[in-house]
Parts: sequence; structure tokens; C-alpha cells
Amino acid sequence: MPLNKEQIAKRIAQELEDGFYVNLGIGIPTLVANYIPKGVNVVLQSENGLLGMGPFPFEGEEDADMINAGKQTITTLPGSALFDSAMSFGMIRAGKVDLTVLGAMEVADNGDIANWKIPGKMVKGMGGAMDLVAAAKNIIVAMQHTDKAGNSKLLPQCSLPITGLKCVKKVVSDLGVFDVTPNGFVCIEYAPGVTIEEIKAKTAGMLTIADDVKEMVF
Amino acid sequence: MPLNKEQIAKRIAQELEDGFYVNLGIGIPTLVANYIPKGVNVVLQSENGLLGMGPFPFEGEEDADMINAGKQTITTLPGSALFDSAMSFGMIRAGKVDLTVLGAMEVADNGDIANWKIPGKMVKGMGGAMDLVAAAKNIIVAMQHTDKAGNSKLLPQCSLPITGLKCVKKVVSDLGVFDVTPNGFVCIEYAPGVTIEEIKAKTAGMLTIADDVKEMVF
Amino acid sequence: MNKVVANAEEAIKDIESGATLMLGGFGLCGIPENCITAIVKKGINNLTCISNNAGVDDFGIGLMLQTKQVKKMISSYVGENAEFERQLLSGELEVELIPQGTLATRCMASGYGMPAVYLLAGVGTEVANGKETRNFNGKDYLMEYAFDADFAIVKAWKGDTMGNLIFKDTARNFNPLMAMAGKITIAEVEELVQPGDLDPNFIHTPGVYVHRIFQGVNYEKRIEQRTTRKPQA
Amino acid sequence: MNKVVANAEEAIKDIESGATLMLGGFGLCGIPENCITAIVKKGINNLTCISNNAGVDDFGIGLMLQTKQVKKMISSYVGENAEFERQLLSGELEVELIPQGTLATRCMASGYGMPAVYLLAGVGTEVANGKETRNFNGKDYLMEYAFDADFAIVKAWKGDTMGNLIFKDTARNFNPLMAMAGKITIAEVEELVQPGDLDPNFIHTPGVYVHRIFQGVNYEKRIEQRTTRKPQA
Repeated sequence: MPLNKEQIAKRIAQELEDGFYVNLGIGIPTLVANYIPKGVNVVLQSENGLLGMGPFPFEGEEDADMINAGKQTITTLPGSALFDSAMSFGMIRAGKVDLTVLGAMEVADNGDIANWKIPGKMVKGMGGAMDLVAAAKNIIVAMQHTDKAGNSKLLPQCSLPITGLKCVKKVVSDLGVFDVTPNGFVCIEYAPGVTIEEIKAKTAGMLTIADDVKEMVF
Repeated sequence: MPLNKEQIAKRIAQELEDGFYVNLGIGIPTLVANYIPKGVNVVLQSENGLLGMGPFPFEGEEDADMINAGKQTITTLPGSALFDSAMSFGMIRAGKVDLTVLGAMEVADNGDIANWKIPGKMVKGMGGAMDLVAAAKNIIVAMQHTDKAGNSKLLPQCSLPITGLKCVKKVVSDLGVFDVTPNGFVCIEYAPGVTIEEIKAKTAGMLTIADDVKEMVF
Repeated sequence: MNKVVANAEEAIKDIESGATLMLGGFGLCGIPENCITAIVKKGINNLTCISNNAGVDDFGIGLMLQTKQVKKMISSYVGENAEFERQLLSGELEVELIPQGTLATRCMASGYGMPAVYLLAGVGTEVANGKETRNFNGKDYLMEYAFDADFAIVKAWKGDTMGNLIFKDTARNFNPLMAMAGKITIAEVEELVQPGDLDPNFIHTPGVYVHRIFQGVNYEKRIEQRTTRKPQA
Repeated sequence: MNKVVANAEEAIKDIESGATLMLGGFGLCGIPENCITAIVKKGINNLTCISNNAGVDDFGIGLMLQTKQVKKMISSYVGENAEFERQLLSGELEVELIPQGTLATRCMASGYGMPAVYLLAGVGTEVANGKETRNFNGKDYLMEYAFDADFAIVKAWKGDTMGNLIFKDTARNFNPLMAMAGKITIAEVEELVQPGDLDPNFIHTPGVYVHRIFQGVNYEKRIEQRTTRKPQA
């Protein structure tokens, strides 16, 4: 059975290593914070200007001055640091943030990503997405494998306007885990109950099944 | 009689306007701080990272962490701000500092300045001089008009290695005050007791005497 | 050296129609509420506004959109604003979208006197159109120009009469960057204090960058996404 | 996320001969005294040192010059050091001189992931030799590359175990800039505190830039030019 959003987040959380600085995008990526493995300490970065993002505040303790990049009220933690938006993207560009997790509309088998604009629809802007995908040293995409009509979102090339080139390192979809390699997508795990045949059928981009492919374990 | 160092500093202090941010170099320029006219409030910048430089500390109150760009122990004043060296030169480059006063070995009649290196002698480095002369929006040079051998230091072109091109706006020497214009040096004031003939004789660069040239008043 | 003006009206009195304004803030966080109100009241128009976002329909820059004072928005993200969308689709409003980090860094470049920097964001995308691309160490970068404005309008937590500013929490965001990038920089503060009241070691924006300062009033500080958790049992 | 090491010896234990080091400080102000002592003790050599100054004969980087550990100095000003002068004139020591603001900004560029910036300093001088010159808005600028080092060694006033740093007074100088530019950044602090002890609003160097931190001991904090005034009668 394909993963739900929480399961996608939970699987991505397994990629976190102790001591990582991590930027979590809006949507499924935000949920990753709920599944950080025990004993793994990570520091969450919010690109509007915070290292050490804490949980939502208790009711009544919200502070309009303390929000994350999704404009949600949040808190700090002991050891947090605040800074301006130039330093925030500066540390990402300089490779100091170990991992960025974000959503996508499309990913190509060379790592290109499209996630900011649909021609013909109102364009809201790229926000920090173009900076993050261009500059982050390790990018995992959390996404649905297909659109509502069943069309693959893992493609030979993006059909939507590009957000960044050759930047995605790994995709965790509702169907499995895919490394992005010089040979395209390599399926290294499949969701419990999902077949390799289904993954093949629903992946339009170049796809290889890893020799040691295995069922995902939570 | 030619001015002494204190008088050069005193004359330069007349150029200060209320509200100016001012960077004073090492040597005679430092003395300018002692002659700031009454009613004129200026903020002194020290390029190692301080706005609002105060006087030397009282004996026993020196703090190794609080020095100026000349490495002298100093103090702050109410309203001071500290910052790193990149921001310090950043605000100079951005034209936020109104006036820079510095010394020179040679000034050319097009505003070129040489003040960092004498071939054949140990070169100590340019420190912040090249940044200051290239970036400051208004530069006054405080200097002796001639070297010890009596040779003019206001020249048609610098003979020493250049610190910066076409940047000096005004020279206050022991003999007078000289604007640097497209037509070379223009003498606008002479020191009390110094003759125009002496100034002409001791100025190798292109020199004009202003129609309204006058004796310097302190 | 006293940079204090009485209020927002006085601070913005010489801003004329057609001016280019930078406005600090991220979403509704850290926005110069008093100056926005005064600009709406003054009724100037044809403004070019550089701000990361465009407010919501009834708050922030959204208020200036309601009154059709904005000719062009330069932002990274402009969602959550129906009137904005209407004006954009009808062609009344121009929009230029810039990646968020690029927007921030171009303001900083201005404050540091750097005419251009090389940044990664947007390489290979439509943002790169017309921009110089240059390879350093095997990676392509876009040359991006420093960004300034006739007036930068920022909101700080505290400021002193000499213009030194400190910001609180994530309300810092673009504010200190834009404060460096204004030909004239106007700061509104929640608390105006005397020189010496702020620790010189912890000034975010040195006063040299600020031309006018005033104590703001009646801050609403609206929250866009109120997210909370329940106390644990 | 605990970045604490026991002392300077442990902090520098993997620095090998031939490494490129950045050392914070301006003159003798804000220099990493403990690490310099440990480097002298460790006896590594052929070091390239990037630091605004080179210390004095018997303090600061001067100590590493006495022991002939430095192959090359990259600085803006190297006066007040007889042994330095002797080694330079004898050809034992290489020196590269860089304008002070350029040195600072090249470190910052590294920490901000900007491979190159355009700066005014040195246009038309021998510093411009071999550098690309480019005109923006009628002014010539030099293209200057970001600057990093195998190890950046900085001295802070206080730091927490997560690597967040604050600096005191003008001992800040190059320290936060170099802290951003090290492949490995080592911070020695006068006071090591726990996470939460520093106000997150007033961190100068976020911990993400710092890899190792320790509480220094026996700071001498020597004054180069002791200037004072008499109390007024």
C-alpha cells in the first residue's frame, strides 16, 4: 500500500544523522520533525533566519515575531541563533546546512526539479525554493509519485518551469525510495505492499531497480 | 610660518560638519579629534570595527579588547556601535562615512595618492589605506608640503607606488589648503606668514592660486 | 546626530509618487506598520515596492494594493492576497519575482558597497534570462547586481536616537539588510531609547545606515498562521 | 551537537605541516592565544597563515615566526616585528599583502557561498596586477575571490557548547568573518557556557559555522599601544 504523508516523513527522518543541520520545506517536509529518531540530535534551520527551530508554542504563548518560513508561529530552543535572511541563505550556499528536504511537482531523472510555477495558473513566486535547490549540498524530495490523474511525476525531463538543475539527490515518494544517480532513478526501497511492477509502471524517468532493493522498514 | 602638526589638524577640523561620520587615519589625522568645533557633533569611525570612538581611557581603565585602528586603547561613547571588519569597510564603500582624513607621502595634482610603500624599504603593508582611499567619498590629506630634503610632495604624478587613483579631494599641508580639481591643485588658503611665492616654489604639481585666496584663520 | 522625527507622517513626508521603496518584513512579521498606514493616508501612487511579500488583503502592503498605490512589486513570494491576484491578472500591477536569498543578498551587497555578486539561485531557470552566467570551480553562478531604493522603510524592536537598531526574533529577516540599502533609510521602532541604552556589542544595524527614526504606535503585529500545541497532560 | 573539545592541544591535533590557517584578531586584539601556543608546542611547520597582522616579536603569530613554522603570511599589515622582517629579507618567509577590507570581505564571501565579489580597493595599484577589472556605474572594481582555509582559528568572548559565539568590543574584528571561512573552524572562548545561556537574538556567529570549541586559559591579552588620559582635576 502506498505510504501516506506521515509515512513519507517518517522514512525521510531515517536519513537524519546525529549533528545534522537540516532545512525542512513546507508540507510533508515539515512533518519530518515529528519523527526524528531517538538519540539523533539535529538542528532545524528556518530560512527566514533561525537555527534551532523548536515546536509550536503552547496556546496563548504565540509571538508574532517568532515564525518559521511557512509563517507558522514557532519557538526557539536552548542554543538557537537568529540572523538576517542574507546570512540564512549564505550558510546554505556555503554548504553548512547538511540536508534540505522539500516538496516537488516534478523531478527529472538527472535531478532537475520543478516546484514553483504552473503555466496558466497564478504564480505566487519561488520564495526561497530556487536558493535552496541551487545551493543546498544534499536535497531529498518528498512527493507523491504520480499526480491525481495517475501521471508519473518522476520524469525523463521536467515539463514545468525548472526550479533548479541536477540538484535532487534522493526522492522519497509514496511508492518507494529512489536515489538520483548518473544512471537516473535507482529504486532502493519499495513501500510495504507496493510491487516493483507498479513502481516501474508509474515511473516515466529512467529507472533501475537496485540489486539489493528491499521493502521499506520503519 | 608653516603650520605645525596641531595646526594642520586644527585647520582640518574646520571641515567637519555637524552630523558627519568621520574616519581619521593614523598620525596627524588622529589629532583632528582634539579640535572638533563647538556645536559640531561628529561620530568617529575606526575601521577595525567601531562607530563612536571615544577618548583614551583613564589610566587603569585600559581594555585590551577596545582599541582603534592604530592599536591604541580607546573608549566608546553613548550610542557607539561595534561590528566586524567586513561591515566596517562595507559602510565606507557604500558611501555612508562622510569624510576620511589620512596622511600621505605624495599626492598628485589629479588626486592620486601614494602612502604605503617605499621601494627598497621594508614594506609593512597597506592595512586599510587602499580600501579607504578607493572607497571613501570625501578624502582630505594631512601632510607636510615637502620632504626633509625640501622636495615637493604635491606632484604632477606620484613617483612612489600608488595607493589609490584620483581620490584626494583636498590637501591641508603645513603651507596651506589646496583643493584638488580637474585643473590640479588650487590654493584656497595659505598659512599665516607663508607667501604665495613660497607655495609656488614648493609645489611641483599643477597649481592655481584661487582668486579669493586668503590667509588661514583658526 | 539626532535622527528622531515625530511620527510616520513626518518620516515619509518627502516620499513622492513614483518612488521606489524597500519595505522590511517576512510575511506580516516585522513589517513597518506605521509607515504603511501613513503611505496609505498620504495617497501617493505609482510606487515600486521591494519587499519579500505583498502582505494579505487587509494588512501590510495589501493595504497599499487596495488603494492602488503600487505600480510594481518586486518580491519572492506573493501568495495569499486576492486583490493582488486580481490586479496582476488585469494587468494593473507589474510583478518581478526574485529568489528570496538573492533578494536578501542584493540588499546586503548595496550596504557593503559591492556592485555585484555571484549567486547560485536560479541558474538554468527563467530567472537566469538576460543575466550573465559565470563558472567558478565547476559550478555556474548568476551575476546579480546590488539593489537599492529611494527609501528603505524598516521596523525594529528598539532603536536609539542616533539610529542604532536591534531586532527581535525572526522579525529581523530583511529589515537590517534593507536598512543598509536605502538612499534614505527610515526606521520605526517599538521602543525609542537614548544613546547608551543599547549595548554597543549587540547592535544589529549601526546608526550610520539610518537617516530617520521614530517610535511607532499601536502595533497590531498580526499573526498569519497561528499554530500552537496543547499543553502536555 | 556537542562541539566541545578539552583544550587547544585537542582542538588542533589534526592540523598538519603545510596547512593553511586563518587566525582571527587585529594586532594583538582578539587573537587565539591558546591555539597559537599549542601550534608552537606541536611544532608543525610550512604553514600558510592568513591573518590581518603577524603579531609582535614575542607574542601572537610572532611566536610561530620565532620557531620558523610559517612559510607564508597573507596579511594587510605586518609592521612591528623584527624577526618577521629578518625572515622576509632573507627570503625564508613569503608575504602576500591584501588590503584590509578586501581580506575581511573575501572571508565573508566564503561564509556566504559567494565565489567572487567586486571591490574597489587596489584599483590602479600593484594589487590589481593579474586581477580582472570591471566597470560598474562608471567606477572600476577588482574581482576578488572568496577566501577559505583548512582551519579557521578564532577567539571569542563567550561561546556555547553548540558553537554559538559572541565577541567583545573591537576584539570582534576578523574573528566572525574567519569563523565562517574555515573548512574546519576552531573557536577558543574566554567563557564556555551552556545552550540557552546566550540570547539567540545577539549571537554573532551561529554555531553552524563552528566545528570545535573550548574554554581557553591564562589569557594574557597584551596591549600593543597603551594610551590613556589623566583624570580631569
